[in-house]
Amino acid sequence: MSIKVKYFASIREALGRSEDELAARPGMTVDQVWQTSAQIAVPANTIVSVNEEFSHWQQFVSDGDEVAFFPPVTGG
Amino acid sequence: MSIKVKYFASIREALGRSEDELAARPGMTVDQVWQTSAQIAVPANTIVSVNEEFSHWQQFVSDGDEVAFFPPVTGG
Amino acid sequence: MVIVSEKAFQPWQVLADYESQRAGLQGQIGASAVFVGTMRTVNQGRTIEAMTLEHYPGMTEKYLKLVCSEAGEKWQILDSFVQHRYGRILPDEPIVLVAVWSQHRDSAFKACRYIIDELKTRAPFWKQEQTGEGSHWVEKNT
Amino acid sequence: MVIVSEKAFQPWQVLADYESQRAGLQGQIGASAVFVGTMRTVNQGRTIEAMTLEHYPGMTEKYLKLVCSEAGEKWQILDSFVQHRYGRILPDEPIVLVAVWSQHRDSAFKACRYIIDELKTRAPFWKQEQTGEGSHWVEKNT
Repeated sequence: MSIKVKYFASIREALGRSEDELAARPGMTVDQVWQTSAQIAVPANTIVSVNEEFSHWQQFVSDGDEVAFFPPVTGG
Repeated sequence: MSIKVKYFASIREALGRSEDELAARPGMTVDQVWQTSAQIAVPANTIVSVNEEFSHWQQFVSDGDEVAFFPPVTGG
Repeated sequence: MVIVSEKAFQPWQVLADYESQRAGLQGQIGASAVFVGTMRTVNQGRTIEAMTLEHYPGMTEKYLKLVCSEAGEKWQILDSFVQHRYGRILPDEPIVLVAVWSQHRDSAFKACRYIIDELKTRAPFWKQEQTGEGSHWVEKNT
Repeated sequence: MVIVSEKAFQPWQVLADYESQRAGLQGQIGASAVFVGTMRTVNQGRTIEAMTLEHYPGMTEKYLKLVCSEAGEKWQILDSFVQHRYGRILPDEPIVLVAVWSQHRDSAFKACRYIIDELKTRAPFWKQEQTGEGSHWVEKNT
């Protein structure tokens, strides 16, 4: 079991990849997911989602979760 | 020279006609146009226009003017 | 542009045609706001079979144009279009179409809303509804 | 209904098709409010040649549906429709279409405005603009 990490738009470009796969640890937060997977400083205004819901950096994650990092949305 | 009087909607129906032609008198008001031409009590909420502009009962009218009487508008 | 016409119209077809014939706004339009008013079969508790819209030819067009130009003074818009029917109208048929094109959505929405709201109080149209019990004039706009 | 698609669409054709296939609202609709967002060639002073819209498949549809259902809780509406593109977009091409059908115009306008405003802050789309000097990500929505 693991955590799927997704990056979009300028964050995807900065990292040079769109996905990571991460071994889940008990009590792991979204912030720790970023530190473990992205391994660069968090770009200003980065938004996070867990399982396609807007979330926050202190949110705990579980096995099988999908965590995404992206800049403020600019659609419409 | 004369004044053209127009009636619309429920007022047209109440009078049984859609137009009158009236000899213009000096200093004649919209109110006097109604009294002379329609010859019934003014229906509640009647709106008046002079030359296709919203107007009022004390407005003076002149030769060649087109005066209209109608209920509140209900388009759209 | 303002059109007052007796024949039924299909608003989306009207807009497609109007936009395809319009020149000079290439690359400028960021927002289009459109309103369509349609005939319902129930109004104020009564079942309506048909409607007849009377109007004041000349004054109608004049006030529709005035309301559009007022919208253009109040908000930064690129173009506006109004089509309004008169005569006999059946359920589900469009009565009025208002469209506004602008750079940004706030002005498009506000100008479109302004035009339909003002039209409803200032453009000389009168609705007569036909029900199973005969005809009656609509006394107040909603 | 919510559609997220890569291919270009003609909003008036989409609405004509959607309405012609919809059943069950005969005689009920009195007001339709529609918004179309279109690609402009000038944005924040720069000339834009094309745009690429990235999105988060799955989450996008989820939030578009959520925003539409929120609009339906806040106002009395009969139906809503959203179509949004992703991928490469050229000037004057529609990016998003929002339509709301209701009995009365106030709820149609407010729900339509709510959906486009919320979509712009909560639906995960990102615009990258292409100019003569290369590409850049749009950092803030207007």
